Amino acid sequence: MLMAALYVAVCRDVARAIFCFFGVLFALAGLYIFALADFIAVTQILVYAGGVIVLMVFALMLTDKQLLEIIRMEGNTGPRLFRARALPSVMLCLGVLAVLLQVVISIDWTSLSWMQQAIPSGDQISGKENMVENIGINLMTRYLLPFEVISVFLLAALIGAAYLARGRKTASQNQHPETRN
Amino acid sequence: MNWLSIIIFLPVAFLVLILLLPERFREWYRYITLGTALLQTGIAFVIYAGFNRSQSGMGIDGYQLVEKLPWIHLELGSLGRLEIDYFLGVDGLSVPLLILSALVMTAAAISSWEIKKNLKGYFALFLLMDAAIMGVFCALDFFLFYVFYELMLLPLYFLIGMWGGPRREYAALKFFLYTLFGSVFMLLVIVGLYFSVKDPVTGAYTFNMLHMMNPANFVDGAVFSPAVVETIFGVPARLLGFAVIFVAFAIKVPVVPLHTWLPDAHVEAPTPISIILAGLLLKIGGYGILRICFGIFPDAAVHFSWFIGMLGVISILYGALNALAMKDLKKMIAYSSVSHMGFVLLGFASFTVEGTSGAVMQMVSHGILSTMLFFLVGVIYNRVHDRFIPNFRGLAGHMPHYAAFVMVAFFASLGLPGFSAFIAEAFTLIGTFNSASVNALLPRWMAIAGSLGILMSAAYFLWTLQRMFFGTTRFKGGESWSKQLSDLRPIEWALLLPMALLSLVLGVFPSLFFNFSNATIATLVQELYKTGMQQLNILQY
Amino acid sequence: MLPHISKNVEEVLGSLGFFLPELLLGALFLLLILADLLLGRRYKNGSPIIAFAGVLIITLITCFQFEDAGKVFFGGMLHLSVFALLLKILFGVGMLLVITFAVRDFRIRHNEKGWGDFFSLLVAVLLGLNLMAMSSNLLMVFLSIEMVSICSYILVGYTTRERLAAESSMKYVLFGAVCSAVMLYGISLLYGLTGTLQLNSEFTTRLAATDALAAGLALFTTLAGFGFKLSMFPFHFWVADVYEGSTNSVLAFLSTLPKAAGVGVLVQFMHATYGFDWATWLAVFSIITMTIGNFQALWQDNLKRMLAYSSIGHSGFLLMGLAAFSQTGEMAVYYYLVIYTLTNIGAFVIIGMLANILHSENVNSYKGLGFKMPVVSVCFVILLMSLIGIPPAGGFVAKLLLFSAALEGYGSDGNILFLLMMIAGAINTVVALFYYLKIPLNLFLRKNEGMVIVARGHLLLKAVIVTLTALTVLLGIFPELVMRYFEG
Amino acid sequence: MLLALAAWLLPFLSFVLLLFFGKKLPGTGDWLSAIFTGLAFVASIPVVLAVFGTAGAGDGALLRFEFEWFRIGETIINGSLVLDDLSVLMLVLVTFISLLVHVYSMAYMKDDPRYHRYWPYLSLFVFAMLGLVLSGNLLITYMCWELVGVASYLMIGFWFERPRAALASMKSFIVNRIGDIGFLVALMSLFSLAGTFDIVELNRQVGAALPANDIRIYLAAVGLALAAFAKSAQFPLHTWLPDAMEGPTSVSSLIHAATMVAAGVFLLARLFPLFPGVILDVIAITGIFTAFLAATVAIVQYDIKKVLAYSTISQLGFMMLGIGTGYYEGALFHLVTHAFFKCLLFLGAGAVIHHIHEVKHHHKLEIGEQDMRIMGGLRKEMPVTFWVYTFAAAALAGLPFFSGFLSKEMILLGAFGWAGDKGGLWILVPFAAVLTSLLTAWYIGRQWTLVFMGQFRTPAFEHIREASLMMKVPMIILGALTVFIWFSLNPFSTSNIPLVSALSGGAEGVHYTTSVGAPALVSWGLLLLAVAGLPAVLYAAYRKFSVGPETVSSGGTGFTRFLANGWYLDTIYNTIFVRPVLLLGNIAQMLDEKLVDGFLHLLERLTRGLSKFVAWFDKYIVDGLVNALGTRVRSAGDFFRGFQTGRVQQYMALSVFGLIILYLIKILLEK
Amino acid sequence: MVPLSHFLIVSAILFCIGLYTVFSRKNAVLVLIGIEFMLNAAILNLVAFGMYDRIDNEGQVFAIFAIVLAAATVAVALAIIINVYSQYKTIDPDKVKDMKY
Repeated sequence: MLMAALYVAVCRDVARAIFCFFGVLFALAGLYIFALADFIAVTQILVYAGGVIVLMVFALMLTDKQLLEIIRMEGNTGPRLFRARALPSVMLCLGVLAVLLQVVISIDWTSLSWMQQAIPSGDQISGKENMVENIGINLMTRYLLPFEVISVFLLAALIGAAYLARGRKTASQNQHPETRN
Repeated sequence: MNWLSIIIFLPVAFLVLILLLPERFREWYRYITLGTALLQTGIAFVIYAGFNRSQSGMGIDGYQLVEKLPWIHLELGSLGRLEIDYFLGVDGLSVPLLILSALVMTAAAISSWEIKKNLKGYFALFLLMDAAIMGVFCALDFFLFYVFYELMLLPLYFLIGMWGGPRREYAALKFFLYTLFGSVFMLLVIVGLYFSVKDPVTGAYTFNMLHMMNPANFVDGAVFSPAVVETIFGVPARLLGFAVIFVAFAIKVPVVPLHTWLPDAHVEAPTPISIILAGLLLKIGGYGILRICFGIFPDAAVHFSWFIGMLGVISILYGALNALAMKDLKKMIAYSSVSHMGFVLLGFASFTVEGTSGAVMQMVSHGILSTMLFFLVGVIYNRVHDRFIPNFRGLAGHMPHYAAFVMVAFFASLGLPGFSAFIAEAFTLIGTFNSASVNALLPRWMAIAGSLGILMSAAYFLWTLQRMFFGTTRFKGGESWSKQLSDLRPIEWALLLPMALLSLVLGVFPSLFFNFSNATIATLVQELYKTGMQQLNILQY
Repeated sequence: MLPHISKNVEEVLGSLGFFLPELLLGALFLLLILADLLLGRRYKNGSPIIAFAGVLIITLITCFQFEDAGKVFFGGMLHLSVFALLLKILFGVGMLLVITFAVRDFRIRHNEKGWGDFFSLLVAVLLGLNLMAMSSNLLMVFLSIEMVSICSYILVGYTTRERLAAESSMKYVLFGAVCSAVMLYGISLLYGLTGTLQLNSEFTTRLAATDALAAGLALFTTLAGFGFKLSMFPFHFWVADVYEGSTNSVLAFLSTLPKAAGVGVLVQFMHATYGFDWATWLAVFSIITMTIGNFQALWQDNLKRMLAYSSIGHSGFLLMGLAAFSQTGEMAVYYYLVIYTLTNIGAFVIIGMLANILHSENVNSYKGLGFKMPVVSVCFVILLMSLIGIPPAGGFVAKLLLFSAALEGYGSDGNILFLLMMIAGAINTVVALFYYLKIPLNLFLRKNEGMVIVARGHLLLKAVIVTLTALTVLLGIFPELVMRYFEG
Repeated sequence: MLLALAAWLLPFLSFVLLLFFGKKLPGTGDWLSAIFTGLAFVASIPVVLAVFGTAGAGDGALLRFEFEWFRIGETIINGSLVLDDLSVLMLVLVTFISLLVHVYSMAYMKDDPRYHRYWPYLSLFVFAMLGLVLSGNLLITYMCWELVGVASYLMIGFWFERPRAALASMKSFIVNRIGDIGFLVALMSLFSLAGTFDIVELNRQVGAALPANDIRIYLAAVGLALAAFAKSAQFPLHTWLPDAMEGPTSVSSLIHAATMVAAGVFLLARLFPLFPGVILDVIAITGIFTAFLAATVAIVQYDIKKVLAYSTISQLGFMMLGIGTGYYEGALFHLVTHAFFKCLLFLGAGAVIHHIHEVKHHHKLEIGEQDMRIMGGLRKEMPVTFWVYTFAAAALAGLPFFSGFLSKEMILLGAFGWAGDKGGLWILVPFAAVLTSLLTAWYIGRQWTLVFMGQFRTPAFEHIREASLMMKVPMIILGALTVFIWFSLNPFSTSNIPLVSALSGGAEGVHYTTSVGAPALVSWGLLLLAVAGLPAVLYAAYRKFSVGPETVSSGGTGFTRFLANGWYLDTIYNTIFVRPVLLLGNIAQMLDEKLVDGFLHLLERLTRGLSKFVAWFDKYIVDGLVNALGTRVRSAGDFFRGFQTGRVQQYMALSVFGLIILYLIKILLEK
Repeated sequence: MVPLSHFLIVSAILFCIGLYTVFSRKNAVLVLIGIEFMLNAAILNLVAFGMYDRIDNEGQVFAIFAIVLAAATVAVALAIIINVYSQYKTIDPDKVKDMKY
């Protein structure tokens, strides 16, 4: 999975990269299942593997094939893994990685107080029962507010996205000539 | 709403009037402004007449015409209440300066006749600044004081920048930056003070200057508390606070080496503004040093008195030497005011009644004389748009009355007995000399060095006289100049004669000033010295 | 589990009352969309009027929420503190101004795709802002921040036909997305460390219990999101470019309200993470931020960029108030925000108006304008004085209060950084003078005889400008008008 | 009492009137100021009669008149008039002489374009001088002191179109200013000593218990001495007086001969008790040195006024000697007599110059109107002038039967007595004084001869006319006053002179050395000198110069003339006296001009240069720093600006980088 | 079952890869994908921690919301990118810089 991700980071062809991206997403879904969060995994697949593709296609349709050109269009010098140009960012990322790992490893998570309470009090997902019901109830009660908010939010985002994309029609007409040649 | 509020807000009222008057009444603006200034003068003299001369004291009892309205009262949670009052009052120190301001404003209004373009803006700003200056001299609440103090900046910036000479942008910006630099840091100290002082009655933090002057009101352990030594960066906080405020005002005075804004500002500013700059702004610096720096940090004042005196001496001599070298008449006078204001500093530093009274009187007299001087420069500058000393010779033959007034002004400001400057400078020096035997703060040679300054002032003034006014008449501009250089006009007489007489009267009857401010200054000096020494012991311990 | 449910449900229902303004906002949002769809074609001014009226009403309603102040509802999702409430009112007022401005903003008004969505988005943003101010749950925090961000992206890119707008929006969205991603990571760590998303005492204690390094990392990464909104170092890089590209009305909004919201949410967050040594770090951030902002502004001749950098400097000042983590600090910050919002919106309104007239946003194009348009120019100068912090304009009192807060902080724990912060603030004030004075310099001191003004400024905008200026001065002289609400 | 006040204020009144209405008044108000001065004189007479008797009794009782001027702190500053012998003497002297000069000027200045300006100045001077004399408050004394200076400034620069006049006026004022600074320092120290400015008070307090170890006493004494030196033209501050001759001659006679220059002496006498012995000795030495130097210089001058100027300096030196030797009544007595005859000399010279001027204009001659070498033989045409001049010259020379003899003898006696008390090398001082008086005789004889004796050296002078009445009368009056009889019945003894005794009585108890110390021998010797020596010198001078100018220029071809008239005396005088003295004179003059003046100029140049440097410093360093600061700020802005490349990814990287760095710092700090 | 720290390590690495992608790729879409990686890393954390939160499922719920938000962000971002493309004919963030300073 990680290799795929890394490949995305460095591969030349954008289309392939996107493909691998999906791969990564699926792999993540698998991980979620390992993490005993099947519902999340489903959502992941639906929203990402579904939603993002849908978005892409949606955009594609709006932009009558231009997105394909966009996607095909290559960062003129395709990124290799260790390029001098990328060296600073590599260093930076490795630094960040070091920091993160150092923290993640240095802490003994299970000894955290809340986990200490959680494990004995059975507040730990065993993987036996399905969480969907519970989550649903929570969503409808405790998380009702975020749920509603996010609906408004999505609406706003969609409106906005639609608005931005919509205008392009007029724009594209006078830009066809250039794109051709 | 007593006289003080009236004298402060009168200009604002007329300012509104001017703003409302349409452009076709543009000529009226001059008269409105002049009328305002005259009214203020009248009020100032009413105040002078009604003033109780024996009343004195460090607390509220020392002030008269006190007016105190609650202004900003905030609950600052953990800090308790913040109290800012609209708090006015005058004592023997501020009334003379108030009168001076009114007079100088009148003079400036008269000399504003030379302003030709964009009258509305000019007079609006002029009146705004007028109000601010009056307010500075009356305010007893530090916040209020600061507001007025800053309020002067912007009008001055525009007055110099819009109606000034060729390098006006530079001068205006320089002036603004200098002053703001000082005052912003002063703001920090103000905040610090406000955290250190509580109103004994209400127990709230307060900006009331009088409370700040009373060491009993300081909260224990506060930053500027005199009871215990707080240090900031290893320096005792009180000394630091004093230094900061002192620098802020020293820029205004101006004290060498913080004076370089002055020549530029003076040279670029139009005549009335130079008059106000020299006549009032500098005085505000001196007033601030005495009333605020010394009043609130007497210990630091005593502690630094030697340096302050030294600065004074340096300013005196340095300014005089510069004036000697100047080719531009206006610059020469500008530097001469640096030199003269040095006496003020010296007198304050001496912590003697003679020195301080002398210094305050020096402020008044310099206010009058610099008004005359700059106006006189303006006279020839408006005639031929040139004021370079080498370009004129033998003016005395050509414009006798003008020359006569110039001589009066010059002699008066070189400390000729019979004019106000003499008494002022003499007593400043006497006080300085005395302090060696009274309180051992200043060495005697400072007084003697100061008197050298008087000698030099004679040198540069007389040399200028000899170069510009004596000898056979000859101008750079030739015939055209000698036609333009007409002698004084009535309005110029109307300004110059009273000023000269005023200076003369003050010089012959100093009691008009001294007996007036005596009680206040005497109490002030003694109190400051006493408390200063007491707190200084704590500080050094 | 069922009692559980019922409890939650009735709590939700109970909360709805307090939530009324936000609900109405949601409704207004939908209403606007419909309105735009149905009668957007015929009545061009329909949606702005509706939006204005709606926001006005809602703001008024909000003003009557004071007795609800301090309540926590939706199971701790939201916490309506006094501060939040005041912020909400500020948002309302600011939004009203923005809408009024937008109506007369050339680029918005003559946008090829109409402007219906613009106002609906503004309303949506307002909703997000309110939530930001109130949210006391990491989920809500994230949600509301994202809401504001995404709407802002769209608003910045709203004028789709302009290169700069597009570029700005792209930079904005990429930068913002990264920041939110980092923030999300931080939140996840926080969740991991404390096991709860509620910003409550439990959270505080648990966080305090954990390892300082991990907590620090989590907090820093979370800070990315707030910092992005506050345009605080090191998340300030986007500011200049985004400001330059976006239209003035958007800018008037962008430079003020999200900042305020960021402050609000940061305050909530700080309350929750009390154990962490915010003072030191915010002081450091504040010093760096204000210094960078002001020094970068020095060379700018493009007014938008100048104000962009100066707004960074102002966030530095805001951080000063936050660093002194006290009620005084909150009051100071709030007052500063009010003044800053009014002043900045006013400044951008003026810039926009002049841009409509001069078709330039460069200082040098203002030569001698002061004599052509005296009223506006004078107002501009007063606003600038407020930004510098010269009495009697409000900015002065604001700075004074901030300094007091900082000094109080110094008094409480002798942290020398507070003093440094104050000194930095003082120096920056002087530095700010350098570039702010460019404007009056060009307006009044420089002459430009050849200038001909074809168009006059629109009366509506002039009215707005004068009102704002008057307000600035008024609040400067009588700060209680605002501060009163903190008492008790 | 009120009369004294009136006498003081009348001239002021006339000053004010003339200043504003001078032009409009008929005759431009000359009569006004003259009359007012006359009234002042009249008013002063009863005052003198009143005071001179009473205070003379020696009980130190003074008529005084006080009013509170102002108060500063606790100390009250009183304005007061003090009327004791000293002040009233000066009062009457000043009013009298200025009255005469007024009258004289009305003729002398008649045809001057700025006639109307002349009178207010004159009145101002009289007012200031009287104030200086009468005031009982040292502060007021100082004020008048400076006012006098201003009056003299105005007068010297009266013809300000002449660059030399303008320069001279400036020089005089500035040199005087140096003295004023001394005075100011003295004021400070006295005030801080006694806390008062009242002269009597000061004399009593300080004089009574002289805290000898206190530096302030010395400061005060030195300051006062400096002031006196400047005002009454003592070495090294005397160089302004010769230049001051640029002013009108009438003015020179009043201000720069009779009254103002005497103010220094007066001041020292007034505050005599304040002076420690050392300072007095210094004063004495300076005095005698100046006297000698000036005399030697006077010998070689050709400008008629310059000679008189130098002689004034020299005589003032005598007075200083008198003060310094503590025998100050003598000094004052000499002051009085000198006032009369020197004033007269100037008036006479003025008359001469006046008429030569007329002639010059009449005949369009290219001659310096003050050059003695063109004169000669004027006695024929101007007999009155000649005779009064002769009287005055005799008095100056100190011939018996003339006032000058008495006063000079008194000073010399005092000097001898003083030297006798001190012993040692001090004895040189009186002998130097004697020598000086001989030289005095010599140069005045020379001048008298060159001007009036011999033949006309300029033919045009045949038809020169005698002075007008207005000029004659004052001269005659003064001439009369140069005779001994007004002062002492006995022309040869200084023992009982009412004036002197009154003076000494007036200031009894402060008088610490007496002439009693002088042995009778000395007095006889001096008398002999006066009777024999001085005439001899005069005669020699006459013989030397009556011949004519050509011999003047070539000093010593004595051998031929030795053959001509067989008397060896001339040659002996030549070889023994003239040559060395001429040489000495030249050297002295050179020293005077080059050294002292040169020093002043050097000082001036140094100051000028310093100020130039300071100005430069101010412009480039101090100001430069400020501007540099500005640029620094901008470049800093530049630095920060460098981060804004416009690349969003770089921005992101920077952000994360900054975040990480800060985090690492945090870690390090907490470790 | 899989120990918690493994998840965390994976997510950390993923996060950094995303970061690297964001910094280094010359294509806005890929930058977007990098951001998605980072988001997913965070989500993975949340989910992993959510294992210990059965009653409230805070972690998991948050994860859901995060996913949705991410999707929305992508939508908007894509729209904007397309818009940029229509103006600049490129979506290389480095080439899109008319403004600096």
